[in-house]
Amino acid sequence: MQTGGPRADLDRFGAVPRATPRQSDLMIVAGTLTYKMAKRTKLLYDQMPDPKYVISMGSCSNCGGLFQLAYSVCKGVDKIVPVDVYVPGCPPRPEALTEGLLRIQDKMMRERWLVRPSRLEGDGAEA
Amino acid sequence: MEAKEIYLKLEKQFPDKVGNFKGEVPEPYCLVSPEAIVETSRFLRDDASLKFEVLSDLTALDWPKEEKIQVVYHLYSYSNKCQFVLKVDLPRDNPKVPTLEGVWKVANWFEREVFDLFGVIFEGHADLRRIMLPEDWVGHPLRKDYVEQEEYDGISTQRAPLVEKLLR
Amino acid sequence: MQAYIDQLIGQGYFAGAPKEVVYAVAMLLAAFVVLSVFVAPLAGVTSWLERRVWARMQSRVGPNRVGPQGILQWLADGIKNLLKEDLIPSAADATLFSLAPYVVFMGFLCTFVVIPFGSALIVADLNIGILYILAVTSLVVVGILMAGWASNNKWSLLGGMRSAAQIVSYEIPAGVSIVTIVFLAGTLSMQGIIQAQGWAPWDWFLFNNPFTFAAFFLYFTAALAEGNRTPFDIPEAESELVAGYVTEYSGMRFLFFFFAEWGNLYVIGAVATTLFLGGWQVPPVTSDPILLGALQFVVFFLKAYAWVFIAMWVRATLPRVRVDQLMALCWKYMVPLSFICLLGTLCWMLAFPKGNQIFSVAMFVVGLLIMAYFFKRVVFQIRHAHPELYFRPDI
Amino acid sequence: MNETAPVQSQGFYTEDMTISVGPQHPSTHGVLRFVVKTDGEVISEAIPDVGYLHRSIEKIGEKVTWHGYVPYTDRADYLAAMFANQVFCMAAEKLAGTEVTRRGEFCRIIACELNRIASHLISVGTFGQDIGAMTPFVHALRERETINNLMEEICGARLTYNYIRIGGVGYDILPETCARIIAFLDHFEPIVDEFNRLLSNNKIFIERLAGVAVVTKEEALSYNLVGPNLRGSGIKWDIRRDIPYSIYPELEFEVPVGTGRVGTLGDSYDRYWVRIRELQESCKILRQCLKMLPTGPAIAKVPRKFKPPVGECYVRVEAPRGDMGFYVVSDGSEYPYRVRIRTGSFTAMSIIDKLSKGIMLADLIALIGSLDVDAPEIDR
Repeated sequence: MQTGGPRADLDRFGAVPRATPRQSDLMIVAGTLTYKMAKRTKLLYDQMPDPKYVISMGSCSNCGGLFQLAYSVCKGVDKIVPVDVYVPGCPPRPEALTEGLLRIQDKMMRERWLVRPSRLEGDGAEA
Repeated sequence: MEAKEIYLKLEKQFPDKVGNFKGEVPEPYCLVSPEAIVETSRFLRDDASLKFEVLSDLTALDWPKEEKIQVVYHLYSYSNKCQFVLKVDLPRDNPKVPTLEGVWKVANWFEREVFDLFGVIFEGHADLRRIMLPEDWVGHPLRKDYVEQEEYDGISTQRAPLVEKLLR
Repeated sequence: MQAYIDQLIGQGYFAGAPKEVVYAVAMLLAAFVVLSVFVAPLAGVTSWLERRVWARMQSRVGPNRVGPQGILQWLADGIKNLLKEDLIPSAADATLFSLAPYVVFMGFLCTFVVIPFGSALIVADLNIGILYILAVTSLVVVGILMAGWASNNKWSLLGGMRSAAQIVSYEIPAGVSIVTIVFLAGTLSMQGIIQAQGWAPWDWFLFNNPFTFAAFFLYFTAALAEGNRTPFDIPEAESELVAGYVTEYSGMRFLFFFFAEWGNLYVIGAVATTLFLGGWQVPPVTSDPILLGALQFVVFFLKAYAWVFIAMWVRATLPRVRVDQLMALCWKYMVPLSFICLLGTLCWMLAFPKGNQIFSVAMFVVGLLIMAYFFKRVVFQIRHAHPELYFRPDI
Repeated sequence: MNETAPVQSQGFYTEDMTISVGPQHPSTHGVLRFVVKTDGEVISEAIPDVGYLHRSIEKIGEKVTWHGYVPYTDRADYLAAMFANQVFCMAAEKLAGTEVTRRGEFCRIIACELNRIASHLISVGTFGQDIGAMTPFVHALRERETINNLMEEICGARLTYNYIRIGGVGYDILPETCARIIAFLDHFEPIVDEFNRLLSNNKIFIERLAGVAVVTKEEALSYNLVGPNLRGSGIKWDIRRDIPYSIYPELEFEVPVGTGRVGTLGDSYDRYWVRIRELQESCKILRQCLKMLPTGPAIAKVPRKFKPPVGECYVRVEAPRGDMGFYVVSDGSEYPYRVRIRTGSFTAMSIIDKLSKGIMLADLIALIGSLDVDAPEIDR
C-alpha cells in the first residue's frame, strides 16, 4: 500500500493497480496465503491473460514465514502458482517491492516473445 | 458492585444451578450448569442493579486431563463498570450448550467460531457452520489432541526444510 | 475544404472522374489524416497527462520512466496491450463481445468529422453539425450495453445497465443547453456558430446573457456524465463494480474502451469551446492565411484542452455520486434548469434583438472577478498550509 | 434507510441475483467476501464470509514461549500492531505481577498513540477511496510515510514492531526522535484541517454518507460494537478513560462522540467523524507524553525463562478498532496454555449482515469502510 504512496511511487514505472485479473499482467501476492484462499488465488492466476508474472511479496507468501506451526497457512505460494520474483522481508520495504518490479522488467527483457510456449506447459503449478 | 454480591444475587435467583464461586482470582467467575445458562445471562442482563449490557467475549478452554471443555462467557456492564465471568463445563466427546443468541446477538458469531475451532454444538443457533476454516476441513484445530493432516486439497502442508535439501 | 477541391478539379487533376466520388475520397483522406495524426496521439497524451496531473495533485511523481518525463508512457501501454493474449471468456457471447469495443470506438471517432479546428481546417462542415454530434455520441451507449451484456459477468451487466441509464438520461440536459445556443446562433453548423461569435470574450455566447452562462456549466456537467467521468464514473466504479462493463475485457479491446474515454474528454472540451467560448475566433493580427490558420488552431486547442484539464482536476478531487442521487440530480434539477435557461435566452433575445453589448461586458467582468476570487483563495491556502513542510518530507 | 417495495409486488416477478463480492475485490479491506443477493441495485441480503486470512495465531500461542509470542501478536492486526503487543505484555505482567518501569510505560504510550494515528489515517483514507475520492487516500499515505519513519527510528520496524516486551519496551526513545515527533505533530495539525476541507466538508461525500447504515444505541450494545463504531452511535465509552490502564489517568484528553453532525446519530458519517477527532486527540496525548517523559531504565528485570503462576486473566486496551482483549490462561509452564484474542472488527462484521438489508450496493461498500473492518483482525 505504501509503495503506491507518494514516496516510493509505483506509478513512476507506469504500474497502475487494476481491479480485474483480466487487465493485469503482474500479480503481487502480498501477505499470508491460507488454504481457503489458495483455490481463489489459483483461479485468479488462470484468469490473467498470457504474458503474466507473479511477485511473491513477504516471507509469509514466500515460504509461510513465521507461521510454520500454523495449520491453516499454505507454506509458500509457489505450491499454487509459478512465482517469478520472491521479495524477502516481513513486510518488505516499499523500495524492496519496487526492486522486485525492476527484476521482473529485467526478466521480461531477456525473454524472447516469439518463443513463449515453453512457459505454458513447462512449469505449470508443481504440487 | 463487588463480584461477591453479584454471586450472592445469582445464588438467590438460581439456587442449585450456580456452582463454586472463586472471588480472589483477578477475574472472579462462577460455574453455571448448561441448561440454566440462558436464564442466568438474561437475568444478569435485565436485572436493574446488575445491568450486564454486553457479552464482551465468548470462548472455550480444552482440558483433556479433566475430560471436559469449558465454555467461558465474559460479561461486562458499562453502567457500573464491572466484569463477571460465567463458565460452563461440558463433556469432551459431544459438548452441547444452548445458544445465547436470544440474549446478545453478537453471540451468533462468537459461537460459530467456538463451534469451528472446538466442535462445541450450540443448540438453537441460527446457522451453525464453520466460520474460519473452509467447509470441508476435518477436525477442530484448537483442541489439544488435534493432529494436522498431511495435505489439504492437493497442497502438501509440509515444506521440506531447507537444510535437508542442502545436506542431501 | 469544398472550395479547395473545386479548384483542383478546375485544373483538371482528376481526369474527369465524377465530382461526388472525388469528394468522397477527399473526405476519407482528410478524416484519415485527422484521426491518425491528431486524434490517436492526442488520446494517448491525454492519458499520460491525466496520470501526471493526478500525481502532482497527490504530491507524488507520475510516470516518468518511458521517454523524456514519461511522455511515451501511452505508447508503451499501447504496445503492451497489443502483445497481450486475445482472450474471450468461454461463456461470453463471442461476436457481441468482440464487436462492442469497435462500436464505442466508432461512436467516439465519428465526432471528429465536424470539429472545427480552424476557419478552413474542418473535415466536413455539415450544416447539421451539432445535431450530428449528439446523434453519434449516443452510439457509445449501444457499445457499452453490448459490452455489459456480452461478457456474461454479473459485474459488467450491472455496469452496463447503470451506464446506459446514466448516458441516456444526461443527453437531455446536454441537448437542451445546446439548443439554447442554436437559437442564439441561428444555425446548426459548427462553423456558423463560431462565426456568430466575435473574438473578444464579451462577444462569446458564454457572456451573452446570464442564462447561457448557466447553460454552459449545465452542459459541461452533463457532458462529464456522458463521458463517464467522475463524479459520475459509476459504470466503471473501481470500488463498487470491480471494473464495470470492462471487467472481462483484456488487451487491445480494453484499451479501445479507455481510448474512447480519454478522446471523449477532448470532444467535450472542443464542443464546449465551439458553442460557448467562440471557437477559433482570433483577433485579425496577421494577413496571410497560413499564419492565421495556425493561430486559430492553437487558440482552439488551448481552449479545449483547458476544459480537459479541468475535467481531470474534478476527477482527482470529487468523490463518486450514488446511482439514485445521480438520477435525482439529472431529472429533478438539471432538466428543469436547462429548460429555464432555454426560455430565459429566448426572452433575452426578444428583449435585445442585437444582443446587449454593455451587459456582455458586465458579465465578462463578473466572470473575471470570480476567477480572481478563486485564485486568491488558492494562494491563501497555499500560504496557510505551510508549504515548506511539503518539500521536506523526511522531517 | 430508504424502504423499497418488495420485488414481487411490482406485478412481474424478477429474480434476485447473487453476486460474490469476492475475496479479491478492490474495496473489501483485505480478503473478505460477501455473498450479496441483489436485484441489481438494492441488496436484499449480504452474508459475510470470512476466514481467508485465518493464520491460527491462537493455536501457535500454545506452542511458543511467552517471550517468543510477542511477534505473533503483531501479526494479529498489522495495521495497529503496537496495541496487540501492549495487551499481551500487560496480560503476562498481570499474571506474573511484574512491575513496568515508568519510562517504559511512557515509551509504550508514545508508540501506541503514533500507531493509532497511522491506523486511523489508513482507515480514513481508504474510506475516502471507497466513496471515490482518490486524492485524500494518497495524502493520508504521505503522512503515514512520515510516521513509519518515526517508528523505524523508535523500534526499527515499519509495520510489525515487536517493540513492547514483557516488563517494558525493547529500545529506549532517543531525544532526537522526540524532537522529530514534535516537529511531525506541528506539521500534522494543519494537514488534518486540510484533509477535512478536502473530504469531510465535501458536499457529495456528505450526501453519500448522511443517514446511511444507521446503528442505534441498543443495536450497538447488543452487537457489542466497540471503539469508534460504538462512540459513533453516541455511547461515550473509551477504555483509556473508563478502565484506566498504564499512565492514561495522568493525561487529560477528550473522548469524541458521534453527535449526528450531518445525518442522523450513528450513521456512517458519525463513525468517520469520530475517527478524525481521535486523530487530533492522539496528537494532544503525544504532546503531553513527550513533555512528561521521565528518565530511568526502559525495561524491568524479567527472567529469561518466564514462568507465570497458574491462573488466567482478561486484559483489554483501546485499540484503533475498538477494545482489543487478550484472555490468557497459564498452567505454570513456559508455554501459555491458551491465548484468546478478542478484536473489534470481528464483532463489527456480525452487524453488517443485519444492516445491509435494503441498502444499495454502493452503500454496502460505504458501510464496510465506515465500520473500518480489516481482514487480519477478523480472522486472526
